[in-house]
This record gives sequence, C-alpha cells and structure tokens, in this order.
Amino acid sequence: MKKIYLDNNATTAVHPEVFDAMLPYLKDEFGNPSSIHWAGRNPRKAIDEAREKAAKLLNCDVSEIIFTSCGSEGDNLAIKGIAESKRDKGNHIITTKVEHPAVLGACKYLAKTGFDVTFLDVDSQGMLDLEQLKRAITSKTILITIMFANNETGVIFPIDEIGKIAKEHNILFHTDAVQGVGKVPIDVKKLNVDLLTLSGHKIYAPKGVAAVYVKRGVRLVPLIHGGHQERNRRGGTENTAGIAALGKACEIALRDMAEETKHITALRDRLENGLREKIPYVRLNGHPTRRIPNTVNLSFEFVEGESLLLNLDMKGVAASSGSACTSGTLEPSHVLLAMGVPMESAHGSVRFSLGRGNSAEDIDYVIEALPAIVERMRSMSPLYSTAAKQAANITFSESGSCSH
Amino acid sequence: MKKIYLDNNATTAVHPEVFDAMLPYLKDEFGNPSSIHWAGRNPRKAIDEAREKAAKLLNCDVSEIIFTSCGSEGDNLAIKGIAESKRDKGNHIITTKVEHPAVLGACKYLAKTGFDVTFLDVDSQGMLDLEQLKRAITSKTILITIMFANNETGVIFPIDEIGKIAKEHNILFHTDAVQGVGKVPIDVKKLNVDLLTLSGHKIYAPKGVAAVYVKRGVRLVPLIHGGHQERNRRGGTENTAGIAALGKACEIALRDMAEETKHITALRDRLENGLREKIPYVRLNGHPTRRIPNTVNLSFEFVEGESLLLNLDMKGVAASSGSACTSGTLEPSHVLLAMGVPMESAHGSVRFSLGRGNSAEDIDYVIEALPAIVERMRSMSPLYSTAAKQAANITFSESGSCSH
Amino acid sequence: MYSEKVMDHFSNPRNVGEIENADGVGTVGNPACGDIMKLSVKIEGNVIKDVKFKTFGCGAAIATSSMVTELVKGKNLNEAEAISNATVAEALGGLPPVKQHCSNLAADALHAAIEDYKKKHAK
Amino acid sequence: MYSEKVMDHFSNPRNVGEIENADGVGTVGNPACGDIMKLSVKIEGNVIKDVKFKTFGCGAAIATSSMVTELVKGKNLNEAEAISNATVAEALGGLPPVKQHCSNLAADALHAAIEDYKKKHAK
Ligand SMILES: Cc1ncc(COP(=O)(O)O)c(C=O)c1O
Ligand SMILES: Cc1ncc(COP(=O)(O)O)c(C=O)c1O
Repeated sequence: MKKIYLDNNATTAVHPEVFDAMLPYLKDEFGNPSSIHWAGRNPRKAIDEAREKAAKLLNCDVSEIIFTSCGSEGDNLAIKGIAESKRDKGNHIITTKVEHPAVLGACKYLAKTGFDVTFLDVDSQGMLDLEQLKRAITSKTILITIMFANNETGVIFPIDEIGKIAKEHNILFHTDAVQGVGKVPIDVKKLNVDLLTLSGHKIYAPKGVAAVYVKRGVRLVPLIHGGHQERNRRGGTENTAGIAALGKACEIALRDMAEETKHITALRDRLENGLREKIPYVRLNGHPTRRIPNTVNLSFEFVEGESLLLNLDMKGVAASSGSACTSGTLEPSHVLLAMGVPMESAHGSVRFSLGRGNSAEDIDYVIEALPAIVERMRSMSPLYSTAAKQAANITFSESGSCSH
Repeated sequence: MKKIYLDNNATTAVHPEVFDAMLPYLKDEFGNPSSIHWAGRNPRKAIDEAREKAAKLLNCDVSEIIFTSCGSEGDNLAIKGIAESKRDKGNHIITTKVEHPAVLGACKYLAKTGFDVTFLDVDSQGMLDLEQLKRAITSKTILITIMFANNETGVIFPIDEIGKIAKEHNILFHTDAVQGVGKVPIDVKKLNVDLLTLSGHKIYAPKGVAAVYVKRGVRLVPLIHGGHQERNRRGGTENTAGIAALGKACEIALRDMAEETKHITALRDRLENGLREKIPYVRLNGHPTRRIPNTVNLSFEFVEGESLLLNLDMKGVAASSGSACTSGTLEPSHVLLAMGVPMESAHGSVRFSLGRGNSAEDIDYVIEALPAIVERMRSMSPLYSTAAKQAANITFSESGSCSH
Repeated sequence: MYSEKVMDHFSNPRNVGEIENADGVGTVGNPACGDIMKLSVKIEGNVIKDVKFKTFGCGAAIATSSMVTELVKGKNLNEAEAISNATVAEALGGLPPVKQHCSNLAADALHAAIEDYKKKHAK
Repeated sequence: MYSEKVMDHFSNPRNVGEIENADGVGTVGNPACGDIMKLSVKIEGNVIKDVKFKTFGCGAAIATSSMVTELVKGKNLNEAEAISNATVAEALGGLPPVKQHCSNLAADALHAAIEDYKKKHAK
C-alpha cells in the first residue's frame, strides 16, 4: 500500500545524512564525552561541533546552547528555570491560550506554586492582539513565553514585535520555536528573544534530543541538577549520538531551508486548494498567510476528525487531528476552541503537515482520496442532510461525559 | 594500538543486539508513538514491549516504569517529585555524602528551597552506619534517598535493610541504582524500595535513555510537564529508539547477568590482585567484598591520578579517576574524602570498571603496563623518595586555589 | 489502538441510515466529546424489526453504533433495554481506555429510541 | 583536553630530578588541588645554570613544571623573576580552562626557589 506521511509537525523521519552522522556514536565512539581518555575524545568533539552547528542556525554563540532531551524539557527548563531565578523580582508570567501542552503545563504548574499567569486570547484566525499583551504587563511580570508558530494551525506569531515589547519593559522573553526552527529563518539576535526552544525530531533528527538557546547573561535554575555538563545548566551524561544528529540536522536545515520551503509551500498550497475545490463545507483553521509553509488545518464540517484520520490511514495517509482524541484525551483542541471554532468543527479538524519527503503525487493522491471519504462519512452523519446537501436540523439529549 | 576499555561505570559500549533493536526506529519506524495512523503503531508497540522488559528485570508492573532521558533526570524526578508531592507532610530528606552529583545536586537544591537535608557519613570502607540513619529520622522525614552502589568505589549499600527501616517509619525510599542494575540482581518487591533509578548507558544501551521505577500508588510531581506521555508523569515525545534499546538491554541483562558476573568478577579480582602484588603502596578504596563485581578503586600513593590516567591512555587503557580533575572541577573525589582518604591519596586514585567486553588479555596487559608507569611517576614525585623507596619528607608553602 | 473487530465495524458499519416513518428515534451525544448518535427503530409487536443509525463521531462511536444495531435486531424490548454500553463494548472485544467513558453512547441512543417509541405508543 | 605541546612536555618532561647541593629550592602546592612542585636551581653569578623539578600533580602540573625549567635555564635572575604562571601557560599554547587557576604553579615554585637562594645568599 502507498504510504504518504503528512504528519511532520508530530515528528519527522530521520534524514539519511543525520542517521549517518549519529551512527559512529552508537558504535565505536561510545565513550563518555567527559572522559579524558581516548574513548571520550571524539564524542566530546562531536558535541562541540554539534553545538557550533546549532548556534550557527540560530545565529548565536556556542555558549548559548543547552542540549536537552526533548522540546518539552526545553520549555520546562526555560520557563521554570527563569521563573525560579527571577522569583524575587516578581511572580507574573504571560503566555497564550494556544501554547503547546509543555508550555501550558509548566505555566499551570507555576500557577499552583504561587505564580500569577496570564493566558492571552487569540482571534478567530489564531492571531494575538499585541495591545492585549501590553495591557497584561505589570511591574511584576518576569517572563513572557509565546510560541513562534502554532503546532496545530501553523500560525506564526509576531515574535519580533513581542520581543521589542518585552525588551522595552525589561522582561525576559522565551519562545517555543519547536515548529518554527527549520521551517523559517530564525535569527535570535534580530528577534530580541532571550530564550528559545527547538526540538530535534521536528527537523529530521531522531527523538530524544533538543536544545534551548539562552542568551548570554541570562541565568536560569537547572531542571536537572547533577554534573557539570552543559556548563552546569543540565546534568546527565550527554546523548552523544542524539546531539551529533541534532547538529547535522541544524546544518542541513540551514543549507536546504530556502529550497525546501519553496517545494513544501507549493505542495501545501496544492493540497489546500485541491481539497477546498473538491469538498464543500471546509473551514480553514488559522491564518491564511501568516503561517509556516508546511501546515494546513482544515475542518470538514459535519464529520469527526478521528474517523477521517482512520479512513485516511486505511488508505495509507498519515495525518493528525486537532481533536486530541488521538492523544489520550477526548476534549477538542484547546487551540481551535481558543480561536472560537465551534465544538463540532473543532472535532472535525484535520492537520496536514508536510515535510521534505513529500511529492506532488502524494498530494494528488490525497486530493483524490479524501473527497469520497468525507462524502461517505457525511452520509453517515446525523448533522448533515445528504438530500439537501447542507446541515441537518437535529436536537439531541446530552449523554456521556468527557471528564474521566 | 591496543584499546582496553576499563571505564564501564562511566559508560558502556552499545551491545550489538541493542543496536539492532533500536535501528528500525531510526529508520522506517520513525512515527510518533502517540499517532493513531500507521506510522505510530510499531513505535507504540516497541515502547510497550520495552516497558515490559524493564519491568521484568526489576520485577515490577509495567505501569510502574517511567522512561526518562538519563539517570540524572530520573534522580531529579524521583527526589524533587516526591519532595514536592509530600511537602505538606514534612520537609526532611535523608541522603548520604557519597551520592552521585545528580542526587546531591537535587538535594542541595531542595535544601535551598526550604527543605532540610541530612547527609549521612560513611566509614573508611565507604559503608553506612544504619544506626546513624535511624537516628536521623524525624517526624518530618518524607524521603530517604540512598544509592544502591557507589559509582566510584563500587560499594554496595544494604538497600534491603534501609528499605525496612524506611517502611517501618512510613517514609518513602528512593535508591539510585544506576550502578547496581544489570550488575547484581535487583527485585524491587523484595527490596522494599518505592522508587529506583536506572540508566541505559551503564547497561549497554545508548546514552539518552533511562528509567525510574515508581511503586504503584506513589504520587510524584512531574519534572517535565506537558503531554500525556508516561501516564502524565513525563511529557515529551518518547525517544522510541532509545526506549527500544533500553528494553533490549534489560532483556539481555536478565538473560546474561549470572554468566557475565562470573566472568567479570574473575577479571576484576585478577586485576586487583595482580596490581597489588606488583606495586607497593597501593590502597584499596572501598569495601573488599561488599562491592559490585566490576569495580576496583585503587590509590597509588605518591602519584596523582590524572597523570596515571594520561599515561594509561597513552598505552590505550581507558580508566578514570576518583579525582574529579577529569570532570571540570579540581576538587578531589567527594566520595573518597567522605571516607577519610587523605587528600594526596584521594588525588591518586584510579577506578577500573570492567564490562562484558573485557578479556583476561586486557587485564594482563594492564598488570604489565601499570607498574612501570607508577614507578616512573613516583620517580618524578616530590612526595616519594626513590632511594628509600618510601614517603619523602617534604614541607611546602600553599599556593594556588582550587576554587574558581 | 482499536481492535480488529472495532475496525471491522468502523470500516463496514452495519445498518447505516435512517428509517422513514420510524417508530422511535433516539438522538444523544455530547459535542464536547465530539459524538452524536441518532438511532431509529422499527418495532412490530414487542420486537425490534429494523434499526438504523447515523453517527457523528470517532472510530469507537461509529463501531459501537454499528454493533448495537447488530445486537438489537430481532430482540424484544426487554432484551433491548438490558443492553448496556458495557455490553456493546464487550461485544466489540473492548475499547481503548480513553474511549470507555465517552464515544460509547450507542446503548444510550437505543434506549432513547425505545423511550421515544413508548412515549408515542402511550398516547 | 590538552594541546599537543602540553602532552609532549607531560610525556617527555625536561629536567626531572633534584639538584644536589642546590643553591635554591622552592616547594609549593595545594594538596586540595592535588599539585605539589619542588624546583631546585643552580645559580652562578646572576644566571640560572641548572634547574630541576619534581612534581606530584596532573598533566598540566607536570607540563608546566617541565616548561618552566626550559624557559628559565640560562636566564638571569631578573628575567627569571619576570616569568609568571601566565607566561608558562602561554609557552605551552594554553591550558584547559579548568586548569588555569590551579595546576599552574610552576612559576610560583621558581620564584620560591629564587627567594630561597636570595635568603641563603643574603646571610
Ligand atoms: C550512581 C550514579 N547515579 C546517577 C548517574 C547519572 O546517570 P546519567 O549519566 O545517565 O545521567 C550515574 C552515572 O553517571 C551514576 O553512576
Ligand atoms: C510547539 C511545540 N512545542 C513543544 C513540543 C514538544 O516537543 P517534544 O515532543 O520534543 O517534547 C512540540 C511537539 O510535540 C511542539 O509542537
């Protein structure tokens, strides 16, 4: 069966060059990078080189990169680490309602331990109101943490402007750029960000490695106390193979980004336009243009997302749902709800996120396959009148509970 | 040049079977284990299977295993996670002076945030006084965290007895078993431990993966907030390849431990006896028998450890020093100092830690090479009188500072 | 995630549709969970002669809908009322834990349809 | 970790030993850091004719000891006193950051030896 992978925001395939770059450290070069003997020497060099590559991608200094095990760790390190180190300066943190669970989780945790957290709204296109942000700032605000690009809708926030606002108020600014890095050029110097998270497995490195940029002079309390690794900011024996892989992935991102962006944007637009032409009652979730080039999030009204995904899966197409049905909870996407998308539409959303491995044939296959699936599911849906080809009038009694 | 690796407590080579087990997840099976489509299915299965294997090695339930990125993360999760969840019950924690920096670091951090930490002494052989432990317990004690086996000396603590004491007092007990797992049989049911840390790269899995056993019913606050992974106890996309590798390593440990232990103990004893026979003024650091089978820590009096290691390295022998010269600080080993080993001897310690890859030839090569090295270094040492073949009498003025 | 049996009912759902001039119709659901089921029954004497469903919902919702129609066809009302959401889930060989609470409303829809029939009938 | 030059001086240290009837001996160190250096000098006129060292210490300690003996041989006392620990580290092409404070006592030992010579000479 054909296999078409359109879920690159969830994770990416390891790039063959990245695989080759990590291989030695899973074989002969297994030494501990802290060892002074022969076994530690090449692993240490590999880490140094990876750090240079990551720093080059972000345009920062090697001393400003901390390697972590995943984007979630990076987000937690940045947010909790700053919150704690700045606790005597204030206890107010500003974030948004549409952050990734790692950021939301860290912020909600801090809210329980005496911090005051403001969760900013977004509009129906998923955009922020910068005036709202400015109004939220108080004399106690110590940290603004706002994502670079949303993982579900692809919407890009105006990080440069937020950075300027933060700077004016002398507030530290962290951005979760897990979905931005590798997809659009990011220069931390130009952006006025103090901390930035990226994750390896979203940029063709394997799972298990990520990084945080921490601007020189910004002090944060470690999340993982222990050895002297990462300049005492993250204990634990370094994941040499993973770090070497991340370095290579950063190098490739820098090298190929311009070209890949062209390729991926064209395919994404082809998919988006193709589906919207062929299928009625499709809603675009997110902003039409201020979006990372690989992502399109569509709600197919009257049908539920997971059913669509299962049907797509049976045809070999991997996509994912804004509906978190897929991920251990039944509540619809907090991102779409924050945008004011109605419950049923939020449940009917599908996120297609493209990657460097996709071809025009892949896209055409999906454009070919999906209309029939949607039609069949609609014919089964009590919300849709097949005869009238429009929403059906129904009333129902509430049953079942999403909280468990 | 011959390459002899005797630093398996620092890290181990990836076992070929482990490498094979992880490979698919770095290639075609790259999907996110949380995805419902084809790409996520085998990765999910791999994680489930790895969890079963880890649980089997420790004799616990799969729901009691949390995968983490390294032993240090595991220690931090266990210690901070319990401290925080039990904060309302009390603020006292008991540990020892000879723990790994991950445990010491987490405890010292907690001490700064309102916890009261007792650091227990050890005797000259590195052993604990259980009466001292009992006396240290107060009504506010919420956690005892004591390592299974010391990474520098190999000394094994009486975990079963400590577990009984903890249980009697209704105090949670965590053990950092990073150096115990895979070297000696560990059955968490029999040991009365509530939490236990292990690390992949000490048992022939790659760096970047580890696990914590958390007894059913024991609640802890996550270190990494985020998604629903690991039953909401550790956010972040799972390192599938690493986890599959750890599973395989656990399976192999269970399968081969008895045989490997015989092999490794014999070699370790051959090394220890051979060196002590051939070289005068050698001190064994640690307990002669209550020790993990692969470790021997020796001080070669009148010479400094790093010099010995560099000389060994030039002959292809990888070992490490109790002296932390090797790891970013110049202070001598906190473990040896806690045991009352004099400064100069602490600086002259060398840890040999054997692994499954070692042969009798390796050992004989070291027994052959080291005496000449020690003799040469002693001839250069102002602390040793070559003529008298004993300690020289010297006085010196203090200069230089270790604090930086 | 889903068992083969669930996937079978999901991909080949039985008794999809609406019965015209149905004797009873039950529509239940919870938009927060993303599941809405509409079940219509044809009843003759005391026996469910025909049953059809339309469902907006995830894989589990569709499979349970399909399964309940299979279970109930030809049963009398007492037997039908004895069918619970658990019976349906069991008949499917179990559902994933996260789907056990919600998405498993098919029996509720059935009961609502029977109630509807009884209400009309009582008049 | 160490540069080639450091490793060269470490593995082939110059001027190891003790000068019998030395004109000056300096012994400095810090057991906490694990470094103790003993340097002895033979001085004729104002010039360091011979110099030898014995060192208990790490790679950097031994290499700097060796290097300082090379630097100082044939120098007059003024020149010798001008040699600092930094001079020695520089001559070795730099030391790892962690070794810069400690383990770099060779110039201290030299100065102690010269002082010792001066003290004896002054009598
Ligand atoms: C006893 C002990 N605990 C914890 C650790 C930390 O493990 P990791 O390096 O995986 O963070 C180590 C090894 O470095 C260890 O030997
Ligand atoms: C925006 C965003 N932040 C953080 C994360 C977390 O990254 P990781 O899965 O590496 O922990 C993700 C991906 O899951 C993401 O999309």
